[in-house]
Amino acid sequence: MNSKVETRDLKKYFQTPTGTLHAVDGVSLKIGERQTLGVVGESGCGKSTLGRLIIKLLGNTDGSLFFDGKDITNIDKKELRELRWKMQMIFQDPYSSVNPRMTVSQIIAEPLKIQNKLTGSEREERVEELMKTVGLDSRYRMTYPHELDGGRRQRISIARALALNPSFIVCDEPVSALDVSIQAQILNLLKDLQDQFGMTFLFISHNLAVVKYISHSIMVMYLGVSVEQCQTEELFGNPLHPYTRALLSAVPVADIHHQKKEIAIKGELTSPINPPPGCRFAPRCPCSSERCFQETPKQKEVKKGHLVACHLYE
Amino acid sequence: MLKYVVKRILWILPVMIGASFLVFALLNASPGDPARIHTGSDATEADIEKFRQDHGLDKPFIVQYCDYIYKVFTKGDLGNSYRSNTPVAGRIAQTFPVTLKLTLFSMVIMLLTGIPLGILSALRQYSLLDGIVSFLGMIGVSMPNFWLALQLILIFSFHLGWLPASGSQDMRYFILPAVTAGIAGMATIMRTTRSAILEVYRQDYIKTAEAKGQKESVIIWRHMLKNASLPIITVISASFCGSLANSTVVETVFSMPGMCKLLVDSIVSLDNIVVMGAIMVLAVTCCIVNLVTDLVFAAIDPRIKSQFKRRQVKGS
Amino acid sequence: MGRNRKNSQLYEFWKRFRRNKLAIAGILFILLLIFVILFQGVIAREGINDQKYDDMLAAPSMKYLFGTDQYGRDIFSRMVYGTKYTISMGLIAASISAVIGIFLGSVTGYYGGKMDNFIMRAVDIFMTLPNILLALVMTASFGPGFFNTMIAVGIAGSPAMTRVTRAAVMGVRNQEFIEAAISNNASDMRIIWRYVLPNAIAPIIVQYTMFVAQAILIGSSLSFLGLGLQPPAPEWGSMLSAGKAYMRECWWLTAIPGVFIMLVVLAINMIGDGLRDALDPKQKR
Amino acid sequence: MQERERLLEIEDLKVEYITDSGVVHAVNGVSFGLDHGEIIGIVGETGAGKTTIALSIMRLLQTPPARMAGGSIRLGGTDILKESKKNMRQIRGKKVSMIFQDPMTALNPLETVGAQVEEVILIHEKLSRVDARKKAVEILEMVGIKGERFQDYPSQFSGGMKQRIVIAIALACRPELLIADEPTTALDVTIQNQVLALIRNLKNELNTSVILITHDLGIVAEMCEKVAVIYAGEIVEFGEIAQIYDHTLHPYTRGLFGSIPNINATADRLQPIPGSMHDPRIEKKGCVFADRCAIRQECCEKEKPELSAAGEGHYVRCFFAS
Repeated sequence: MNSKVETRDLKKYFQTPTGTLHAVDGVSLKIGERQTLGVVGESGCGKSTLGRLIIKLLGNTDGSLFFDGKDITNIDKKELRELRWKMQMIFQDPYSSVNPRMTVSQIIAEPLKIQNKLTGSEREERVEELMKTVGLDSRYRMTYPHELDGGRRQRISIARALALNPSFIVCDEPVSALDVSIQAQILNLLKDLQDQFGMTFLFISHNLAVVKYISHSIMVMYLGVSVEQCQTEELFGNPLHPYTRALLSAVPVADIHHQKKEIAIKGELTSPINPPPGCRFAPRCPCSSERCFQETPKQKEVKKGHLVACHLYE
Repeated sequence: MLKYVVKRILWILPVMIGASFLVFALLNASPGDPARIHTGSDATEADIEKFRQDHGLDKPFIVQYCDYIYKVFTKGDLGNSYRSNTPVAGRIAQTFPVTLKLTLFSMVIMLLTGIPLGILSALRQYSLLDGIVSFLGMIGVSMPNFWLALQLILIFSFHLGWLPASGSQDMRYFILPAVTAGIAGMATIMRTTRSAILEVYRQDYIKTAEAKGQKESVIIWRHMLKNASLPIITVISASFCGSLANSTVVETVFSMPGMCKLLVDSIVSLDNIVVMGAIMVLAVTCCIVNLVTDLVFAAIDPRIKSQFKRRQVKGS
Repeated sequence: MGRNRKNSQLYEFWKRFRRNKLAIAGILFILLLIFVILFQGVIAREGINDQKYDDMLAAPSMKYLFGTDQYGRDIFSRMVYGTKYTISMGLIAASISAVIGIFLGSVTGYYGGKMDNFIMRAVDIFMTLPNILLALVMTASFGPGFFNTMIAVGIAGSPAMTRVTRAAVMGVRNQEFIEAAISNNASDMRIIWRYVLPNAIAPIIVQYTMFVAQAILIGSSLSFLGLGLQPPAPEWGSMLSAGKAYMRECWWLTAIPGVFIMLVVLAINMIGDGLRDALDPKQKR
Repeated sequence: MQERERLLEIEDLKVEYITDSGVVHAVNGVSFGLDHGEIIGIVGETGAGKTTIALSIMRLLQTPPARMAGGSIRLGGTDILKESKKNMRQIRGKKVSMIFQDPMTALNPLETVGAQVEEVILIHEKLSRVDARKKAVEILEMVGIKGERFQDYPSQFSGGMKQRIVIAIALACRPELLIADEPTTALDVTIQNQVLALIRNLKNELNTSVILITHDLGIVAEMCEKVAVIYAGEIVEFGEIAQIYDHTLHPYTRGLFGSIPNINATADRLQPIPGSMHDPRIEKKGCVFADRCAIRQECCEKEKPELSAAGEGHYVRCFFAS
């Protein structure tokens, strides 16, 4: 399978007054054409930064990045312009992801306007078509976003991202600010769009159930590092990394017959600023040994297509 | 914490250098040659040249500035007045206490009236009292202080004869000027106190305190005022500097022999070296007030303290 | 339909603003003064320098609505002609501060980095001196006069404007729609102009309005100190200053210009308060 | 129903908010009860009126804009809507406590956490400062905060730790009823798990009754014995947890279950509820859920269904649910 997007040892460090923050610390991943890679992790694990690195909203500190097989780590401004028509992002907060001073049709038309390939009336037509695609009634064309609810705003955001027929979209927690009934509508919409237009998704979320529903394969992140990566069924059927296991056991399930496997992990996220060597998860891990605190585990393929970064599997 | 204090104190230095350079450059750029203005119309070229040499005006601008700063730091010498040829430092030493006394006095008035009125009107939001106090506050910030000064003189000195209209002999002479200089600051402090308390009132931790079953009076004193004090302190320090600046007008109207009157007189008589000295003293004073504010802030707010204490949150 | 909708945001704003009776009163008063400026020749009964030695220091009466001064000049007429100085002092000085402040503030707030650091340190330095002192020094440098005062007051107000703009811009800059615009290849100018400023404009408008009021106060203080517009121009501050020698006997010489300065400033402050409440519904209680 | 005195009995509670754009009927005739030691979940989406119910029980609603439009809340036999302010202060923190949604803002940033726990003890118990402090340390350790951190400020704690401190404050005086308003929404999954376990353990240890407000059906399944499903200010379904989860009746509740992806089953396709919640400013004649309902009939638009029994202790507000 061809990979649409690939990163190799991607890193992003931020300088803060108290030290270097390792937001993304050596992530390698591949996303196949027309596939969805789900990225799960808790707040502060670097998943949003990763998404922004991949569509080049942020520059990476180290490592390399490929899109359609082409190295895009260091490209010039002109190439970046061309590249940006092909990849888009859908954001988390439906309240801040659309400009409150523009009407719905202005927001959706904005990418078309900047690209400047269509005439005014063609643009109008395209906007109409996009609104239909995402399920927004055309009577909202001249409305301002603040008059609409979260679900409809998120549809605006999706329509804007679709405007230029991108082949790759990063979805950064697109449903986590929405109520469950609306959340399901948006998830179904994203699935349908993928079937219809054959797009590739990077789907970032903290919600395991949501990621399971929408992704073909999943990457679990902890403090800037990918700890486990594999196909969706494999991850839920056979989780290997202690963090993944703990995460899975912690999710409350809306089923009273569900038997909870209690794998409590102690403590809280340690600081990503100047992290000590060794496994990031070691201080909270129920199975950590001396070695985990000294040597950083490398991500290895322990089974076909199942990558884990843990000393337990060597 | 100590690191913060030291850092904050050291910050004064570049600010003062920058401010002094700015003012020095501005005054230097003013039209008119001080040597010609202050030597009189019948001065010879030789007189003018001598004046220039006496005051160091024959040197290039940047050298003049460095000389000035050098003398300030080594000898506390602020140069000699162009007009009277007396040392500027001496005249400022004479006049500054009057200005400081006036400002401190007006501070006391501001705080004693502004804060209680602000609290009162916040707690009785939308009441008649709140309406009246708010409107008076609005008038307070809108009143030209020179006009207020004249009206106060008219009423309390001329008509009632209770208080003197000019001079600075004893405390009684300071009452009207202090009220005048403080009125705008008082109104600002009052308005800020009111809105700060109303802001804190909406916070979740006030709900927490209510959910504990705490008495309203305790919630106000213990939880609300302390949190509201942060914006209020900022405004107090701004009001101090504002009242210092207002002294220019107030001392002129009340003919008080203070430094701000000296400043205004010197501007009118183009005695730029005195202007420079007086402005610098005012700038230093404001700088110190801002410093004290920041330190008080750090002492009250543990969030600032912990920024410098611990590198990261401890696990428990 | 497009027009209607565009106006609906303005209409929402107006609905909130309208409820503030004081602000409406303020606007009416300022409109009245603008009317006076436009028709000053018709409204004023006499010229600004018509001296009448028979009617020196006359008290207000039907003949001289606001009385006369020591030279027998009609104060009402002088007040009418002086209105333009006061209003333009406020508007022009505040506009100068807005042009400088909005430019510096949006550039520093949007780009951040070293330049931001440098400009903001410079602003800190400017802000150590209260703005009336800054204006005073600049007047000393530029020399007295109406235009110089206006420029001095405007520059003195620009650091505060820079800070307000910067804070507002930084608040908008972190919103996700800015990232969306970047990923759609919008140019920096387009982002600042179409995305950042429209969303940051509320506090800037409020600061502008409040500074109009302040500029009038500072300008008239400078005139009062003899550093602004020079007599015999009928500037309200200098009229008041000239009248103070007679204030014991002739209250109208100082009271009338003083009351009018206060009313103008009060009106503008009330408009500013109303704008703040109407532009920022979150702050409204 | 039972004859025995219940801990809490809410009868036909109605709360309105008076806003610029009209009267919002936030809570519209809600009734339910709670026994000693029971834990009940209130489930609903944003704007359903969950928090308003909680704040009404605490009598902490800002009036205005809120207005108690009717009904009663009986706590241990007395109607607390009729209590004086002074009596209410003795009830809050002592008999009823509350945990708020956002631990980041629920603590006073300028006071040490120890002092904030101590405060509630000093209000309700006649203890000396020293004893109160001793007790505060004990309670902090009970929720998993080391006693040596007594003098630390809230800014020095993480979100999960802060929520533990909030829980410590709420439980310091061993209240009979604890209201937890979305106590873990702001927290990460693993931390959520810790906090929920803490609430469950303390509830058993202190025999406190709990009202757990949440939008997460998973949390309810884990924590609660009874559930009230609330939509647009009305209870649409109420019952034992087994009844609600295994014999779901109301179309809204079914819609909720259809909307959440299940982590155990391989998902086919989610069955979301179409549309969004109707504008609460407009009073509806018929069923509040009618315009989103898949099984609606003509009468749903005209007549309001009553909450009626569909089984032992299982109530549903729908004409056609069976």
